[in-house]
This record gives sequence, C-alpha cells and structure tokens, in this order.
Amino acid sequence: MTLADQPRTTFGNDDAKRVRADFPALDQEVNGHALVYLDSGATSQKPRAVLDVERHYYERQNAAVHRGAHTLAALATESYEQARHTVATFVGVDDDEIVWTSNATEAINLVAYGLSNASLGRGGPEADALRLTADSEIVITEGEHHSNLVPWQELAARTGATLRAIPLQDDGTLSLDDAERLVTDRTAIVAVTHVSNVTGVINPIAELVEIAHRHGALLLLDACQSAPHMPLDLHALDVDFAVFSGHKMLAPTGIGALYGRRALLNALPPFLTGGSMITTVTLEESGYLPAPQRFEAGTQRISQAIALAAATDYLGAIGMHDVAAWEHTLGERLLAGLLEIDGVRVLGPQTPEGRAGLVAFDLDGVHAHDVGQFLDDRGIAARVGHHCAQPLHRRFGVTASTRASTYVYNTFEDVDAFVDGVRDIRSFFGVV
Amino acid sequence: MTLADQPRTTFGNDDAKRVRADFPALDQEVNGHALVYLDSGATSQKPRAVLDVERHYYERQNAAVHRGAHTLAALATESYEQARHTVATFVGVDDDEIVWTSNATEAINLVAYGLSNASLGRGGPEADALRLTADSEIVITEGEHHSNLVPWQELAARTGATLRAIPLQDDGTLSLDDAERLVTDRTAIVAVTHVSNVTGVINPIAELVEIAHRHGALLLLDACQSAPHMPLDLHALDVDFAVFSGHKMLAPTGIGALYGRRALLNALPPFLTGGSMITTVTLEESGYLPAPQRFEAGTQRISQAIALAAATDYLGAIGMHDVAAWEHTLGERLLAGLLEIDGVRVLGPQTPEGRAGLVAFDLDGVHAHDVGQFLDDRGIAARVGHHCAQPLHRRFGVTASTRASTYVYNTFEDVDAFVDGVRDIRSFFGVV
Amino acid sequence: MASPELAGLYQQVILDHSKLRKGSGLVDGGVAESHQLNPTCGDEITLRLHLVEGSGSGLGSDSGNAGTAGDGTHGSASEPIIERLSWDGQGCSISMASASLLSELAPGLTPTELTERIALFREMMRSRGAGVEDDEPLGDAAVLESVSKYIARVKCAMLAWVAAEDTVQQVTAGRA
Amino acid sequence: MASPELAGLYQQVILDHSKLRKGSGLVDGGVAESHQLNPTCGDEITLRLHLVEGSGSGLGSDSGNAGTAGDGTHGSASEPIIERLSWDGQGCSISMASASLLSELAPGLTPTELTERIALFREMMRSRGAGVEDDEPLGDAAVLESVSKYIARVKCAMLAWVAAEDTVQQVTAGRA
Ligand SMILES: Cc1ncc(COP(=O)(O)O)c(C=O)c1O
Ligand SMILES: Cc1ncc(COP(=O)(O)O)c(C=O)c1O
Ligand code: FES
Ligand code: FES
Repeated sequence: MTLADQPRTTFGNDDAKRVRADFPALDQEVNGHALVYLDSGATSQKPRAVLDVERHYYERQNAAVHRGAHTLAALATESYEQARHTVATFVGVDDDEIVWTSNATEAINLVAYGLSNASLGRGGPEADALRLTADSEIVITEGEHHSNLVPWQELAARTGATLRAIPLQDDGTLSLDDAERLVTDRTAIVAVTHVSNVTGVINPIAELVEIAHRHGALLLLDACQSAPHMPLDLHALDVDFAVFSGHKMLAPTGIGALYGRRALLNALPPFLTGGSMITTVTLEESGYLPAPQRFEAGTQRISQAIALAAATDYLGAIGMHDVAAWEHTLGERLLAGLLEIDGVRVLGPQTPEGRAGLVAFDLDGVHAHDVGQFLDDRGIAARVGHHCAQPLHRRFGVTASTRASTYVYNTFEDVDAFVDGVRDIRSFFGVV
Repeated sequence: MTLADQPRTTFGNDDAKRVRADFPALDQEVNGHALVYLDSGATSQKPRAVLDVERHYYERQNAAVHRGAHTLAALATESYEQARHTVATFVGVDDDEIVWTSNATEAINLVAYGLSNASLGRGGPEADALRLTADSEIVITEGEHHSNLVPWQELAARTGATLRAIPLQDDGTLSLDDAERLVTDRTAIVAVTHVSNVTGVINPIAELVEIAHRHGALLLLDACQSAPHMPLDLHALDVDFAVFSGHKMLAPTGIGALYGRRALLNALPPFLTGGSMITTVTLEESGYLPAPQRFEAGTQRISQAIALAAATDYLGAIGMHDVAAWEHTLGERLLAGLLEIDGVRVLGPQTPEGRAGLVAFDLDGVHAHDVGQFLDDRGIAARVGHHCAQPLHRRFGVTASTRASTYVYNTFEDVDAFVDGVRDIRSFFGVV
Repeated sequence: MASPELAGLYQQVILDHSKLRKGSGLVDGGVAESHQLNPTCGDEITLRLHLVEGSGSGLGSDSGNAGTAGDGTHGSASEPIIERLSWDGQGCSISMASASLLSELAPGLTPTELTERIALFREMMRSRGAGVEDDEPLGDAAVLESVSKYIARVKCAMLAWVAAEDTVQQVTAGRA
Repeated sequence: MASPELAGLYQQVILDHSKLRKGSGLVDGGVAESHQLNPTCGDEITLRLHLVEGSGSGLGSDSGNAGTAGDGTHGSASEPIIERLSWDGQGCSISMASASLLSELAPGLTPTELTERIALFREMMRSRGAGVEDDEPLGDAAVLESVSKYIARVKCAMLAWVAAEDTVQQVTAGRA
C-alpha cells in the first residue's frame, strides 16, 4: 500500500521500486543473482498485504460460510461476501454477477457446460434460449489460450455445433472484416481474449460485442491478461460473460471468477452441483438457488476469495490507470531493446501501440528453452514454450517462444537485465 | 508437530491440549468466552505449521508449475508433485492416482461428468465401458450429503439412467440386505459415504465394494468424514474412486482430491479442459495427457496442494490411529452426556460403537438455530441446520438438528462445556 | 447464565409470540398467497393475505414514517383494508415470533400501509443494532430490533415479512 | 558471463552435437519406429531402428554394467545387431545433442545391449547431478550427466532414448 496516500499522476521507476518492496518473493537471489521476475503473465507474485489478510482469516475467522449460526461462521460469511462486493466493484459489475471459480479455465468450462446442459434440456424454459444444436456455431480466434479453445471444442463435440476461428493477421491483430465474416446468425457465442498472452495485442472488444449482439450471439471475454493490468468496466464493455484468474493479479492460486449478466446467469442451468447451491432436496430432485450461489457447489475457496479482494484493494490503491501506464512504459522499453538485437523476431506488432507490457519472441538459431536456461542462470525468470497457445505459434511458424511479461512491480533495471541477457545468448550458443 | 517425537500408545486429554496449542484460531475469545470449536465436521481449524508452509511457498517459490524452465518454476513444480506423493501415501495409493480438485464436491462432479462425457461418446474406445444408458442405474444411500446426491441426479437426468437410494434403518445404519436388493447388474456406479456427517455411522465399505464389484459396478467412496479422522488405505478397501476435501483435514479451503484407480482414470474422458492437460492442440482438435494431468486444466491450486501435504504430514506425525481413538473417546463422552439430557433425541445409533466422534440431535421444543444461538452466546461453535443432508433429516422426521463434531484438538473440557450448554437450553426457552 | 445480549434477542415477548403464533393456521379465502423458503436452514412459511373493502383513508400517508411516502402510490380512496394474515410454517423462535407479531400488526392497515411498515421493518433489520429513528409504526414488532445485531438471523425475522410483501405486490400488480 | 554450472550444461561437445545432429533424417526401412512428444514444450522426435542380422555375442552381458544383467533375456545367438538409428525431430539443443549422441552410440550394439545402455542413461538422468558409478558404456553421451542437475531439462535429454526404448520393445514384443 506504499503508494495509496500520495496523490500523483505519473508513476515512475521509483514508485515501481517502492511497490516491489511489498513483495517478499522478489527479494531473493536465484543462481547468485537478484531475482528478475518477468513471468507475471504466467502467475504474479503476492504482496505481504495479501498474504497477511489470508493468514488473518485463518487465525481469526475460519469457518464454513452460508451455513451455521455461530460467530465465526457469521464473520467468515461477511468477509466472503464483502470480498465478492470488492471484486465486483473492481471490474464494474454487481455483486451477484460474480461467481467464484478455481481459475479462469474453470470459469470458461462453467459456461461451456452450462450451455451444454441447457442443450440437453436441463434448466427448464428459462434455459431454452441457451440451447445449442447441430446448426449452431461457436466463434473463437486463432490467438486464444488453450483454456479458451479446448472447452469450446468439447462443447462443439457434445452438442454437434461447429467451432470456427477468426484468423489473425501476420502481426497477430484481428481484422473486424474477418469477424464480420465469421460471426453469423448461427453463432451462439463468441469467445475472445481481451489481451493476447503471446503478442500482447489488445483486441477491439467493443466492436466485437457489437457484431456478436447484432447477430444475437453472446460474447465471453477472456480477461486473464487484462483484469490484472488495466482498468476494466465490464458493464461498459457490455460483454455477456468474462473470466479472470486471481493468481495473475497478486492473489493466491485456486481462485478465479466468472462474471455473467444477471439475467443470463439466472437462466443458465447449474454446472457443478452439491451442497450450498440448492433450495429443497429430495432423493428424487433438487431445486437450485439463484446465481451466484447456484454455481458455487460445496465448500468454497473462502480464504482465497478474501485474499483476491485484498489484491484488488492493493491494485486499486495504486490505481489501475497507473498500473497500465507503467506497464506500457516497460513494454515499450522491452520491445525497443529486443528489436535491436540480431536474430530476434518479435511475435506480434513491432510497435508498442495497442500492446500490453509483454513481449514474446523467437531467437534465430537458439531454442526457446535454451534461451530460458541461459537467462535463468542470471536469475532472470521468463517463460519459454508455447504459452498454452499452440495454434498461434503455428500461425507464426514456430513451436515455442520466449516471453517476458511485466507487472507493476517491475523496474527499468529488470527490463534492462533481460535485454542484456538476450543480447549475449547467440554468441554463447555459438550461432553467430 | 508437538507430538511427533514421543512414542506412546495412548493419546489423552493432555496430548489434545498440546495439539490445540498449535492452532491459532482456537486461541481466541468469542462473546467473552474462550472459543469451544465443535464444528470441525463442517471445516477444521489450521495449525501454524500448515499456514507457515503455505506462506513460505509464496515468499520463496511461487511460480506456474509444469511450465517454464526457470528456477522458481522448477522448485514450485517439485513441491507440488511432492505434495501429490505425500497425500497419495497418506491414503494408500500411487501418486498418479490422485487428482487435485477444489473440494470433494468438485471431485464427485468430475466423475459424474466424466461418465456423462463417456456416455456422449467422448473419450474413444477406452471409455466405452464407462457409458451409461437409459437402462443403467446409479445407486446411492438415503444418508448422503447433497454433494454425493445432486451430481448423480444430474447425471441420471443427462443420460436417462435411474437413480436408486438404499434406504437406511431407523438408527441410520445401512442393511447389507437392502444393498444386495438395490445393486444389480444394471448398476453402473455405487456412491456412498464412508462416515455419515449427521449420524457418524461408519458404513461397511468392504462389503459394499464386494457387492458392487460382483455386479460389475464401480464404487465411489465419499471419504470427506473419514480421511481427516481415521487411517485410510484406499487400495486395501479396493474402492474405484474416492473423494475428500482439504479444508476438513487441517488444510486451506480450495483444495480437494479425487482418487481413481489408474486404469480407470486413464479411461475416463476429460472433464475440465484447457491449458496444461493437453498434448497437441490444433484449432480442430486436441490430444489429452494421461491422468492425473488430464483432469487438471488451467493453473492449479499449487499452494493449497502443498499446504494439504503439510496437513497430512502433521496428522501423520500424530498418527491416524491415535486421532481416531481420541475422537472416539470424545464422541463417547459427548453421546453419554447428551443422552442424559431431557428432550434430547440423538439422530443415529444410541451407542458409541461404529460411530465417529460427532453427534447430531434434536432438542424437543427448541429449534436447532435457537440451540445454536444459545451455545454461541457461550462461545461454543456447533453446526445447526440440515447439514446438507435434507433426505436424511426427513428420514428422521426433522428439518434441522444441532451437531457437535470433534477433532484431535478437542478436549474433555470442550465436550463438557457443550453438554452443560445443551442442558441449560430448554429452561432458557421456557419449554420445561 | 445467558448474556444480556442473548436475553435481548430472546425477550419474553418474543418467546411468548413464538409459542402464541398469532395468525398461524391457513384460513380459506384470501386474495394472494406466498411461499417463502430460508435456504440456509430449510425453514418455510406459506402466508395468505385476506382483504376487506374499506375506506382506506391512508393512515400511512399521514403517519409520516414511511420510506415510500410521497411516491404517490397510496391513499387511493378505494383501497381495501387488511382483514388478517393467515399462515402456516415452521422455523426457529425468531421466525415464528416475527410471523406472529406481523399478524398482530397487519389487520386494519391498507396494503400500502403494510408495504410501508415492511420497508421500515427491513430498514430496522439491516441496521446492525442501530435501529430506526421511529419504530412506533411497527408496534410490538419493534422488539425484533435486537435481531438486527445477529446478521445470520435477520433472514429468520424477515421470512414472514417477505411473504407478506410478495402477497401485497401480487395484489398491486393485479390492480395495475 | 555464464556460470560454471551453465558452461557445464552446455559443454562444447553438446553444442557441437546439437548442430551435428548425427542420425538426423529418417532413412527408409527400419524394423520399428516411435514418435515421442515432450508435452511441456511441444517438441517431438520420430526415431527408426535399423537392424542387420549378426552373431550378437552379447557384448552387453559381459560388460557387467547393466541393470538388467542376469535377467536371462539376452545373448541369444541369433540376436541381430543395430545398424543405425535414424530420426527426425525438433527441440532444444539438449534434446538434439542427446539424439545425436545416442545415434553415435547405438550402431553395433544388440537391442539388448542398447536397452541396458538406456537404463543406465535413465539412471544417470535421475541422479540429480550425482552421476552413475560407471558411465563408460555411454561413451560420449556421458557428457549429458550435467543435465541431471536441471530437473526440468531431463525430459529433453530423455526424449530420443525413450523413443529408442520403444522401438526395441516393439521388436522384442514381435519376437516373443
Ligand atoms: C460426507 C460429506 N460429503 C461431502 C461433503 C462436501 O464437501 P465439500 O463441501 O468440501 O465439497 C461434506 C462436507 O460438507 C461431507 O461431510
Ligand atoms: C489469455 C489467457 N487465458 C486463459 C488463461 C488460463 O488461466 P488459468 O490457467 O489461470 O485458468 C491464461 C493464463 O494462463 C491466459 O493468459
Ligand atoms: S433458522 Fe430457519 S427461519 Fe430461523
Ligand atoms: S525444450 Fe523441448 S525437448 Fe528440450
């Protein structure tokens, strides 16, 4: 919370250093070097404030929520529902439009299985409009993370619907003409990432929503790489569903969220079933609570939800505009540094406009895992591989790439250490 | 870990007090009284050792597992897979037979959806034997927790199969004759709880497994109330699947596990799909990894799995035989004390044999929530309501009951405070 | 033996009403019925609204205590009057006492006035022990203020009132 | 610039073999073929086993280094001899160097002897930097010992060896 109090409009390297000091994991040596953590696109580090809130929950409140009348249970329930309010506010929606999940992947599966249950006739007349048939189409893009691709393949297989992918341009951007071509009246749902975890491209969501809605289709937004890094107003964007993961935004693992428009969530048949999501249960049949409880079966990720709220409070205290602006600055520096290195081929746009603070690239003659190994030797943590986006890598003609992804706690020094590292690699491997 | 070193055969009240000192949440006042926590059947408290392990993970290792080559990622992966080994060993199975889930509820849903995906033709020829048809039957008991009931209702609805429930005796026990009658060659799967969360009855699992297997049916064991409280050897029990939740066994919320026989897990089609559970992904189709990764889509509950292993280490250091024996002693005292109180009607067996360390009862003339409120005023946390088992409460002719459930950190003093509290209730409410 | 707080929650009048259960037993007739369930505990209530024609001069509109005052929806000369509420249900002492106290309060009010009382009661229930400025319009039901400190029990006290609100809304919707 | 550890991982002979890629390019014929994928990175290899008839006197059985010695499966007078391994694949320098070093090692061995070498190589890879007692039977491939310190890269070094093991098992199963 270092930065909460001082009003300011520009967030600079010194601010980043102050933020960094809140993160215990960043204060360690790896292979004899101070850790340079540039893998926040995979998972972020956690500030002390978040760890403290979670621990306090276990030391003072821990109890099963929405059940039982004792004091701890009442306190736990209050913290848990307050967390929902905090996170809902952070992304600009109402409390009962936020469903907790384990991660974004589960949130996408929830929607895919909800639609497939509707297609099997579950959920009664309210769910009729959500049924898919063999005539239906599901539209994604070529740039999706596997978590926003495979669940739709499976939904298509279960319902007989067809999956279509909007192709991407050579620079990884999406052309709205292609979207217009692929989204038709047969489209049931369009599932698209807000920000690519490989190219950093920020997709034109408002336009895609307009296209989808014009055809009566729903739009699900994969906000995994946007919710942590930029201001997000899901009501203003007018998406129907959105998903994100806590672990990428300063919170623990094991917590994610689904946003759904209230009416839609209440029309969607249940996905996971069991305790706490029901009204009356007989051996023959069960009634279901309204959303969000309808989708929260069994004992929930209570401490993790509370910790996620502490994380969004932390981010909110910095200010998401500043977070986004600072990461853009870092991304610009990263891109410029990498583009100067012989043999580097950046995947995606070659200029910083419309790009988030991450860069993935191929290094001619050196396999990404060797790049990663070399960097790790200097204490630099970057991600190598296909980043769960094989089709997109195939589109760029590579199997794997190296990715540096920044967060608000990264500094110019981090970026420079990375660029310097990459500069030395080809000669080490004897390819120049 | 207070008790790990000293060899002993009897665990007594002083040992329990030493264990209790490891639990920060137990060291607090509620409504001006020292907390008496008798709601471990809902969720357990956490020892400092478990909280410390989880925090250490976040301060020193935190990274995405099974991806990336950097040092933190390698450390995190190792801790995570070591945790799987620890927990697998704790319940007597092999590492790759343990799948992490959010809770037991999700684990049951995983199996139910896996079977339903097989029934839709997913999973190829290996999954053929797992298909359900309109002729198939699913067998549960009248005493199941909603989490082991509603998912099977939904599976029946999705596949056209029929759900049958083995009725219970007046004392809440199950007669094997009834099981013999209900399990037939049509039965695809029998899903049964090991220990009832209402009556504390320990079901005859070995016999039920024999009956199920004789008819070619699978058996899923709901081990939510056994894994935390008694030694468990799932291979010896010969069950096909088993589920349990970490939060009930000293671990954080948000983590649970599914055990499945190796061959069965590898034949079961995927449930949640997305990143990290695939081999090759094209826009058209995806290959799936073998179990357990096949069922672990997206970024996993890494710190929670590691903390669960710390919890089973903690329990293992006490010794599960001692845990079970001590809780039996507490349960016996609880039962004896309650049976002496006018107006108390204990649900389930009236003698301690074959009963776990928990007791639920109805108090004539006072609603369970009023009972709970009265007890809470004295700092006693017990559970009131239907405990997610409405059909079983209906079987006993009540809507709600009050439950005291013990754990290894409970003492004679806790039990006595509870019994004393209950003794005063009816006169307070003016019903005697 | 019991703390002052607990004694405040379970005051004698509440314990008495929880046994008295005024209005208990569904009576034939009635213009609207509502069934409400408290999913946390599984308790439920079925409540019927019984009206008689009356001159409904709008007591509520000049009592000045209502959150909805001035919204122009009440005081129509033809508004009927509540003859009684009848109900059937089971639940904890708080929920039963609350249904009983509501049944004592309602007769003689217009539906509009009852709506105002319900809004005031809800405000009191959400006050977390702070209460409302003027709880007179709630009559004896004002004693339930102590419940508002026990967040988990607020639903118990509200159960009958939510059912009553639903019946009034059905009638209003029917008239609209 | 690079630490001694890193220099140990990427020794000159490994870097050389990663470029040399001995055996690279699938050759027609062969008695068995295996395709292996490293799911962490998506890299893959397809490897073929090429045999010639030979007197297979069982070099492996008296070299005394094999984990499988004494299991009675080897040294049959009719065992063929490995002519070569040919493969096609892509991957990191470790995986390519490892495939190359394996392709250098295999010719002239019997399938049984290769199986023993693979077992020894696996043992070395699992040693976490400790190595094995006698790595002579691995020839130049012994240089890959340093990989065993990097758990995340063990799969890279094993990729070709797992493929080769699979081809040998196919042949053995066929003969059995
Ligand atoms: C017997 C039994 N089964 C299943 C469950 C569900 O466990 P969870 O809510 O952790 O998924 C519980 C606990 O609530 C239980 O006691
Ligand atoms: C764009 C995008 N979508 C989805 C995911 C999946 O998130 P998780 O693994 O937390 O479910 C990720 C992160 O891995 C991502 O970057
Ligand atoms: S506990 Fe059910 S209404 Fe009060
Ligand atoms: S990184 Fe793919 S084989 Fe080494």
